[in-house]
Parts: sequence; structure tokens; C-alpha cells
Amino acid sequence: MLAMRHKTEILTTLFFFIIVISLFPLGVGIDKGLLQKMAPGVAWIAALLASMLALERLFASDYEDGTLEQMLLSPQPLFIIVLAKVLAHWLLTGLPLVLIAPLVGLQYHLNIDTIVMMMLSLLLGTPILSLLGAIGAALTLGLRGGGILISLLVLPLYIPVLIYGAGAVADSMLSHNNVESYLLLLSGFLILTLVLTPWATAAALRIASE
Amino acid sequence: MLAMRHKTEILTTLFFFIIVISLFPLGVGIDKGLLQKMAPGVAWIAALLASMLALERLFASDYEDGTLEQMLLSPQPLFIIVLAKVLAHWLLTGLPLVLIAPLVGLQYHLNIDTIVMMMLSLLLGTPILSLLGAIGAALTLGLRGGGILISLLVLPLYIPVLIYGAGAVADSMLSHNNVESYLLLLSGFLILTLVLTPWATAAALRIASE
Amino acid sequence: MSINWFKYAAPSNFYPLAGKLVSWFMVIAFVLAVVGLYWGFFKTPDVLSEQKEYYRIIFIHVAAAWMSMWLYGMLVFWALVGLVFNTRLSYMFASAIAPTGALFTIIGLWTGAFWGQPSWGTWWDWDPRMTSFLILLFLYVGYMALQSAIDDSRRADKAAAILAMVGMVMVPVIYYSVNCPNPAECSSLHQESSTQQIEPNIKIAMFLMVISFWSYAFGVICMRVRNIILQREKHTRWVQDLEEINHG
Amino acid sequence: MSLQAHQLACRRGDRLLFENVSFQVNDGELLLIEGHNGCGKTTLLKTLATLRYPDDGYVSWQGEPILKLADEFRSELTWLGHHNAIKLDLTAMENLKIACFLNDLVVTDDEVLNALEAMGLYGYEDLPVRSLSQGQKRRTSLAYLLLTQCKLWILDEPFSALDVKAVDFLQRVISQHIEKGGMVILTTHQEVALTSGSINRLNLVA
Amino acid sequence: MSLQAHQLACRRGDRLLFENVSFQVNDGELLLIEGHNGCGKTTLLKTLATLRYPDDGYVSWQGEPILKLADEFRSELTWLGHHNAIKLDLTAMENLKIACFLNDLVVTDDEVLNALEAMGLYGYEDLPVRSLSQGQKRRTSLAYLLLTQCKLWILDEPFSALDVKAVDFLQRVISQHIEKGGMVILTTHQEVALTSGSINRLNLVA
Ligand code: HEM
Ligand SMILES: Nc1ncnc2c1ncn2[C@@H]1O[C@H](COP(=O)(O)OP(=O)(O)OP(=O)(O)O)[C@@H](O)[C@H]1O
Ligand SMILES: Nc1ncnc2c1ncn2[C@@H]1O[C@H](COP(=O)(O)OP(=O)(O)OP(=O)(O)O)[C@@H](O)[C@H]1O
Ligand SMILES: [Mg+2]
Ligand SMILES: [Mg+2]
Repeated sequence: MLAMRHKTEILTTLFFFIIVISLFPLGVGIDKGLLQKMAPGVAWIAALLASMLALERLFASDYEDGTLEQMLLSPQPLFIIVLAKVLAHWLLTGLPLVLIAPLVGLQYHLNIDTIVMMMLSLLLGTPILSLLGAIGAALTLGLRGGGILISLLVLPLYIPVLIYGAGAVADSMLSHNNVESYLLLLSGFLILTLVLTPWATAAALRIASE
Repeated sequence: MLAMRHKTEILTTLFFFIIVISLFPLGVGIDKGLLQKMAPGVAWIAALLASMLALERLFASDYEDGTLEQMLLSPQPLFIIVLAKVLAHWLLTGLPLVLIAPLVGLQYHLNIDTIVMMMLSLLLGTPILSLLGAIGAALTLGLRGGGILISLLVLPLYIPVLIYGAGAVADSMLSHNNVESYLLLLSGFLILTLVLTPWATAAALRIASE
Repeated sequence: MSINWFKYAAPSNFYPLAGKLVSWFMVIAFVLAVVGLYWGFFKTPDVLSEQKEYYRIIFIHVAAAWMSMWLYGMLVFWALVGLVFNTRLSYMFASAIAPTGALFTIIGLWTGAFWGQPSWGTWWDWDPRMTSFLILLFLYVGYMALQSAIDDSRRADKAAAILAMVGMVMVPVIYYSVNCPNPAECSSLHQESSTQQIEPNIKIAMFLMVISFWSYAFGVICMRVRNIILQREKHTRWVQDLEEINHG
Repeated sequence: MSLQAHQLACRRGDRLLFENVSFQVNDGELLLIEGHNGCGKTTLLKTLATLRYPDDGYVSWQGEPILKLADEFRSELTWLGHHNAIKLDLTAMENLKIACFLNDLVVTDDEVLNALEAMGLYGYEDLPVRSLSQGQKRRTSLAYLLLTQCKLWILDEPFSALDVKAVDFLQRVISQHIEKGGMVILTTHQEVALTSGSINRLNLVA
Repeated sequence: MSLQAHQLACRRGDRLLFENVSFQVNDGELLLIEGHNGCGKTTLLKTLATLRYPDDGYVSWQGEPILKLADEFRSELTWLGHHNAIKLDLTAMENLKIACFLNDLVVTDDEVLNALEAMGLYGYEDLPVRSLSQGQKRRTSLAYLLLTQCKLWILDEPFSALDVKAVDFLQRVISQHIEKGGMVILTTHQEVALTSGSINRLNLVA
């Protein structure tokens, strides 16, 4: 809702990804084979971290400035508002990564098939991250050490997404056998979270605002 | 100063590291040789990211609740206060990583020499991250998109630390030839930042509070 | 004849001067670019060492690479002047330089990538020079991002100036670390300055292109400074009295 | 129509703030809640607005418990708390529009502009709220009162940070709402001459 | 001793807030700064406290410009802004101790406790400030005034959120400081009967 206004922020996120992704060759070495093998993992971990980085402030400013109270009292159903917030979060953290995937491909010497698969898996997977993360963000509202506490809650939930997402990409580099099943799993997971998590988040928000 | 109270927070950071470090084998695969090669880079990138994650709130709460004004008006020299803040930041993000290094070693099949070197390089390098990061945190106080903006400003500055730090560890796995020169470079860099950055941070804080 | 330089430190005096300079610089840039490109395409050999036609990217690539580094130096210089003497105009210069510098960096990276494809067989590699160039781009982008994130221009100027200076202190460290982390194993795809042995005609074309880029940069910077002046001083008398405001 | 509190009790931590608080607010009435710092005024207001559960007793709206009515009750309610509920990065204009959007209120730009102007923010409507003064921020959030169509207003210290003229204006806004048959429940520590029809006072401590 | 403002001018963005503001505050004097919301009171106070640079003119303390004296001037200054400058996660006790530490003030636990008690926070000193009411938070930050030894107090709307009794108490604290030869500069929108020796009023708008 709000975050859409800030196109510059999306740009900033894009650059953030470029930097994080450039860090790995610097830290790990520039061996071509090594880079290729790492690529899916790195892209996915960048997705996880960016998603998590932005989580802490997802509801925090609403909580601090009283907007959250207004949302709770709004006649609009709370889960719609939550969905709008999640969408904004995804537009800021997920979408840029999907867009930047070809560049990752270049930097890590991937071929076109793999790049397409990476974009696809990110497109399916990153919304799940935003949806799951929102629960963590709502639960930790107003607690101290929020940022790190969130990661503790949320990262374990992210792991399946990471495994399927990175798995799909890695598989497309080697055999292509199981690519569809990975993607199907991701889609199923996406639908599941899309249906369930907004309610959980809404409930957590009501509890936090007491 | 303040952050020291929260021993629980240090624990949380420890868990954060363990999770991030465990994510990589999940995302990349469990090939032993590959893991060994990646280990230094991964540990160092985890250090970078943890340091960065915590940066956003380094001065933010002081800024919002007016404590920053009190600090600026305090008869204590501002750079001392800044140093205390940086120390707290390091205790929360740098120290736990040094402590957890042996565990990384185990997960990535490293030998003892390498583990010791990893701890040493982290011990020298992570304070640099905190010191440099504080500048970014001070510059972006109260701006929108703070978290990601900080990373944009700070990550490029982190790169030399990453290169020397990971380089030292990687070198100790192979040849041992240049280990000392890496460590010397890190120490020199640490002294340089220790002397210069508190002033820059203090100046940035004064500007931010206008 | 002596010119009172300090007179032009006031935005109201600099504005009309810059207006005149813009058109001059632009004309020079255009003419030299045409001549330089002509020279580069028709007066130079078709093959340089093993490379064929595509080596001609050099005229843009090298000139852009140099510009991007020089401009960062200039940016830091003006930021420093601003911090020390607290003159508004120097901050304006610094912020006007940044987009042009970033543009040249991107051109350098882009043309480099296009060159790398035929000659090294890859768009991108973690060659030290490329890496440090990428970091330079990050420094530019960071500067611009910080400045655009702050609404209050006074704070934006000073904060960005501090960032630029920190960046400057870090540049040698970054350069050294990327370039030669390990003295024993320094290697690079870029051959060290093979410019020396290059054919004289290539040198001439390159020289022309560099001058052309310089004056393009000056022209654009002057233009941008004029815009910034108008934006920031719009409440002052002299801006409201300007003819182009009242008629345009 | 009426809002009734039945034997309300609230506790915070181990501390019992109040118990057996009962009252009724009818059309065209104003209820002023009084008491020293920390006696539980804000807590009471939050309970009335369904932002917390009472520890005992219940609140009813037209005879029905508000927690059962839920959204039906909330759509009749305008709440302004201690906090301004405005986004510092957005302009006053945008903030008001979001408030209206959240409350399903369809307004034109002109109406929003007029509300801001009436609140003395003419010329400030396009600045990010961060660069307004404390009082101007408060005014921004209060401007919503000029737009809302809700029947019941619950206001927690609405006069804080306002200057004398703005206090005066807000008072008239409240009076008009009461005269049109609305209900207002508010707290304030300032001695404000509320000139409305029927004022009830509830002292939480006594 | 005296604080003098010489031809001060301040602008925010493109807006000129005030110019040619000059005044002097001597020992045992109180200066009340008045003006409508957004006229620049907070900006003026921040300028006096070296938290911002004036756009024109300067401020001097005992004849020396305050920007030159820097820490020497700051050590004579107690500043309380709009914000409470307290950490919500810490207790009232800890917050006060940190304030004292930052200001190089050596105090015993008993002194801190007494200050809190005088401010009506007896029994709340060991709760995290997050769970205090708005007024109690304000009281926590004001309790520092009972401990500080500084000569010059600059207070931005100190009475906001306080109940009648607390306003009364704070007023007496200010009067006592003035009687002992201190200086106070403050703003407030509430009509508070400041019963101190010599009160000057500065209306920023006029
Ligand atoms: C600091 C930045 C840079 C400078 C000063 C620079 C300078 C030069 C110079 C002087 C040459 C011609 C001399 C030679 O053959 O070695 C050259 C060639 C080249 N540069 Fe760059 N360059 C920079 C960055 C880049 C980047 C970022 C890329 C790629 C993305 C790139 C790709 C190339 C390629 C492919 C050649 C041709 C090399 C060859 O002769 O095989 N350069 N550069
Ligand atoms: N951070 C800022 N950036 C830009 N402009 C600002 C900023 N803060 C305040 N202003 C502007 O400066 C003017 C004066 O603000 P200031 O806070 O000094 O007012 P004030 O007199 O304290 O008002 P109040 O009684 O509401 O506290 C306002 O018009 C406001 O728009
Ligand atoms: N989040 C919280 N957790 C625990 N206790 C709280 C919390 N908020 C308030 N309290 C306690 O509840 C009591 C009442 O607080 P409340 O905010 O309702 O007071 P109030 O009457 O509004 O006071 P004020 O006039 O200062 O605004 C206070 O004593 C406070 O200590
Ligand atoms: Mg209250
Ligand atoms: Mg004010």
C-alpha cells in the first residue's frame, strides 16, 4: 500500500542484491566450476536474507506510531490489510531478486535454461518467504532484540523453501528429471501459505497491540 | 553500554549464526571438498551480514526517543560514546561469531590449524566491521528505507575486510605462506579504523540530529 | 587580467557564467567526439595484436574508465571544500558530479563486458580491475542514494560529503585489497598498460575521445549545477528576477 | 443509541487499575474521563474501543456486547490515541487519505484539503509530515475528525501539543458533533471549557 | 552570567521561520517563548542548545559564542525536549542513572530513588518504562531535573501529558531553580501560572 510509492527503494534493493551476490566470489574465490555450483544456493540465501532484513520494520513503524491501532479498528478485514502489507514487502524484496536473476547468471557463468529456472523458482518461492515472515514480524512486535529474534523464528520456516528452490535450480543444471516436481511442491506450498498465514498474522497482530 | 545487559541477545545471535551457517550445506549440497573450499567465505559473509543486520538499530532508537540529543549535549566526548556503542555492537555481533567458529569448523570439515586461524582473523576483522558500519548507521538515521540503504553504503567498505579475512583462512588451509601478512594487514586496518571512524561517526551524528 | 574567483563562489554569480559555459563545452564535446570517432574508425589498423575490429571499443572504454575515476576525485574534492569552507556551491558541484561519474562507470563496465565477450569469451570475470570498478560504481550509487534519501538539503549535502570522504580513504585500501590480496599470486586478465606499445593513431583517437568526454562532463555538470541552484534558491530575490523564470 | 459499560474491571500486570466501573453514554452526550497519571484512563478507552479485553464486565452498544458486534461496532467508531497514527514519510494529504481509505470513507481531494486548511495546515499539505512541528503533526491526525462520519468518537488527550487557537477550534468541532447527536468520550489534563450540551464526568480514582 | 542571542535567524527548508531575534537571559530569570504551532519555538530552543546551527546570528554565553565554548557550555546545560529520552526497555531507575552518567553526575541510588518518589513514581521504579502510562513516562524524564546541578535549563513543553498535581509540582521545581539563581528557558501552550521571580516573554511571531 505504502511501500509502492518508493520506487527508489526498489532500486536500492536491486543494488543490495548485486552487492551481496558479488561478495561471494570475493570471499570464496573465482573458480568457475565452484561459482557455478554455488550459484543456486547463493541466490536463494540472498533472497532469504533480504526478506528477513526488511521484516523487522514490516509492522514496527505501524506499531510505534499508532497506525496499527487504526488498522485493527478499520472496517476492512484485517487479513486484507495484512495481505497488502505482505505484497508491499514482496515487491520490495522478492520481485527485485527475480528481476536481477539474469545478472546473477552472468556473474556465475550459468546457462540460459538455468537462469530461467532460477527466475521461476524465485518467483514462486519469494512470496512464501514474505508470507511466512509476516507471522514472525507480528509475533515479535515491540519486543527487544526484535530483528534477531525474528530471524530465529523465521529462518527454520524458510528452510523448506530454500531446499526446494535451490534444488530446482541445481537440478535444472544437471538432469532436468525432477524440476517439475520441485516447482509443483513450491506452488503447493505457496497456495497453502497464501490461504493460512494471513489469518495467523492477523491474530498475532491483535495480540501484540493489547 | 546498554546492550551489555542483554545476555539473552548474545545467545540469540549465536543461534542466528548457527542457522545461517547450516543453511549453506542445505542450499549448496554436502560435497566435502566443496564445503571446505567455501568455509572461509561463508563464515566471513555470515559475519558481514550479522554485523549489518544489527546496524540499523545501532543509533535508531536513541534518535527516536531523544537520547541522541542528550548524548550530543553530554560533556563526555562524543567519540567515546560512539566507541562504547560500537563496542556493544561488536559484543553482540562479532564476539559470538568468534566463539562459534569451532562449530563452523566441524560442520565444514576443517582442521584445527584452520579453525584457529579463522578465530584469529574474525577477532581482528569483526571490530572493523562494527567501526565502519557505525558511520553508515549514523548517516542514515531517520531516513526511509534505512536498513537497505545502510547495506548499500557499508557493504562496499566491508569488502577489503572480507578479502583479507577469508584470504587468511583460505591461505592457512593451503600454504601458510602469507598468513602473517594477511593478519598484519588486518591489524593495520583495525588500528586505522579505530582512530579515524569514531570521528566520522560523531560528525555524522551531529549532522543527523539537526 | 585577473579574475576574482571568489566572486563566482556565490550561486547568483555563478549561474549566468555556467549558462554560457554549458553551450561551449557541449559544442567542443560534440566536435571532438565526431573527429575522435572518425579517426578511430578510419585511420587505425583493422587488427591489433590478435584482436579484430572489436578492439575499437577501446576508444570509449578507456576514456570512460578514466573519467569515472577522475570524477570521483573531483567529487571528493568539492565535498571536502564544502565541509571546510561551508560553501553551498561546492556541495552543489559534488552532487552534480555524481550522476555523470556513475554514468561513465556504467559505460566503462558495459563496454568492458561487450569487449570481454569476443576477446576473453566471457561477459564478466572477477578480474581485479573489473571488481574495483564495480566497487567504484557502488560508491557512486551509495552517494546518490544517501543524498536522495534526505529531504533537507543542508543535511543531505553534509552527510553525503562525509560518505564521499570515507569512500576516498577507503579507495586505496579497496583497490589494493582487490588488486593484490596476495602479492605472490597477483594475476589479471587486463595486461598491464599495453597502451605504451599501441599504434600512434589509436593514441590520437583515444586522446580526442578523452578530451571530448571531459568537456561533455563539464557541460553536463554545469547544467546540473544550474538546475540545483534554481531548485535550492527559488525563494531568493535574484532567482525570482531571472528572465527565463518569468518568461519561460 | 447508547454505549454502556457494565461493571468493567482492568488489571495491568499484578495491579488492579479499576473495577466496578459502569456508565452509559447516550446520543448527544460527552463523557470526560478524569484521574491522575497512571490511573488507567488510556486503558479504559482502549477497552471501550475493543483494543483490549476487559478483565471483568463488558461493554455494550445498543444492548449488544461490542466484542460480539466486532466490525459492526468498529465501523461506528473513530479512535484517536496518544499517538498520532501518521506516517512521517508521507505528506499530510496522503496520511489523511490513508486514514479515510482504512475506514472505508470515500472523500474527494478537495474535502481533504479543506479539512487540512481548517486545521491551519494550509501550505503544509504537501510536505512530508516528518518536517512538521509537534503541534502540526497532531493537527494532521485531528483533521480526520472533520471528515469522519462515525457516531462515536473516543479521543485520548486530543488537546496535547496544540496551541490555544487550535484547542479552541477542536473544542468547537467536538461541540458540533455532540449537537448533531454524536457521542464523544475523551480524557484531558488541561482545563478545557467544553461548552457542549450535556457533559458527564467520570473520575476513575474516586 | 547571561545567555545572549544576537540577531538569530533560522530557516527550515525554504521557509524563513524567524529573523532578527535577540534577547538576553540573566541569572534568576525565566524566559517563556510563545507562539502558535509551527512558528519555530522548538527550532529556537535547539539552536540555543547547540543542537543546530543558526542560519544567521549567534548565541553567546558569558560573552563567548556557544559554538566556540562547545563542551564548556554544554556542561552547564540541561535539555529536555519533546521526546522523553528514556529507553522503554529499562526501568525508571536505570534510565535516570544513565542520564546522570551521560552528564558526569555522580549520584547515589538513594538520591535517584528520592527524585522518582518526589515525582510520584514510588512503586514504579523497577518496572520497565514501557509499561508506564504516558504521564508516568514524562515524569521519569522530568525527575532528572531534581538531580541536575546545571545552571541553564532549556525545556520544550515540559508540562505536556502531566496531570494537574504534577504540573503544580514541576512549577515549584522551576521556581526554586530560579530563586537559587538559575536560568530557565521554556515553551508551553498551557496557561501555567509561573510564580517565579522575573519572567520574560518572547513572542516569536510578533
Ligand atoms: C578501472 C577500470 C578500467 C580501466 C582503467 C580499464 C582500462 C583498460 C585499458 C587501458 C585497456 C586497453 C589496454 C589493454 O589491452 O590492457 C582495457 C582493455 C580491456 N578492458 Fe578495461 N578497464 C577497466 C575496466 C574494465 C571492465 C570493468 C571491464 C569488463 C567488464 C573491462 C574489459 C576490458 C577488456 C575486455 C579489454 C580488452 C583486453 C584485451 O586486450 O584483451 N575493463 N581496459
Ligand atoms: N526536520 C524538519 N525539516 C524541515 N522542516 C521542519 C523540520 N522540523 C520542523 N520544521 C518546520 O519548522 C517549523 C517550525 O517547527 P518547530 O518544531 O520549531 O515549531 P514549534 O514552534 O516548536 O511548534 P509546536 O508548537 O507545534 O511545537 C515548522 O513550520 C515545520 O514545518
Ligand atoms: N503495556 C503495559 N504493560 C503493563 N502495564 C501497563 C502498560 N501500560 C500501562 N500500564 C500500567 O497501567 C496503568 C494505567 O496506565 P494508563 O496508560 O491507562 O494510564 P492513564 O490514566 O492513561 O495515565 P496518563 O494520564 O499518564 O496517560 C499504569 O499504572 C501503568 O503502569
Ligand atoms: Mg493515558
Ligand atoms: Mg515545538
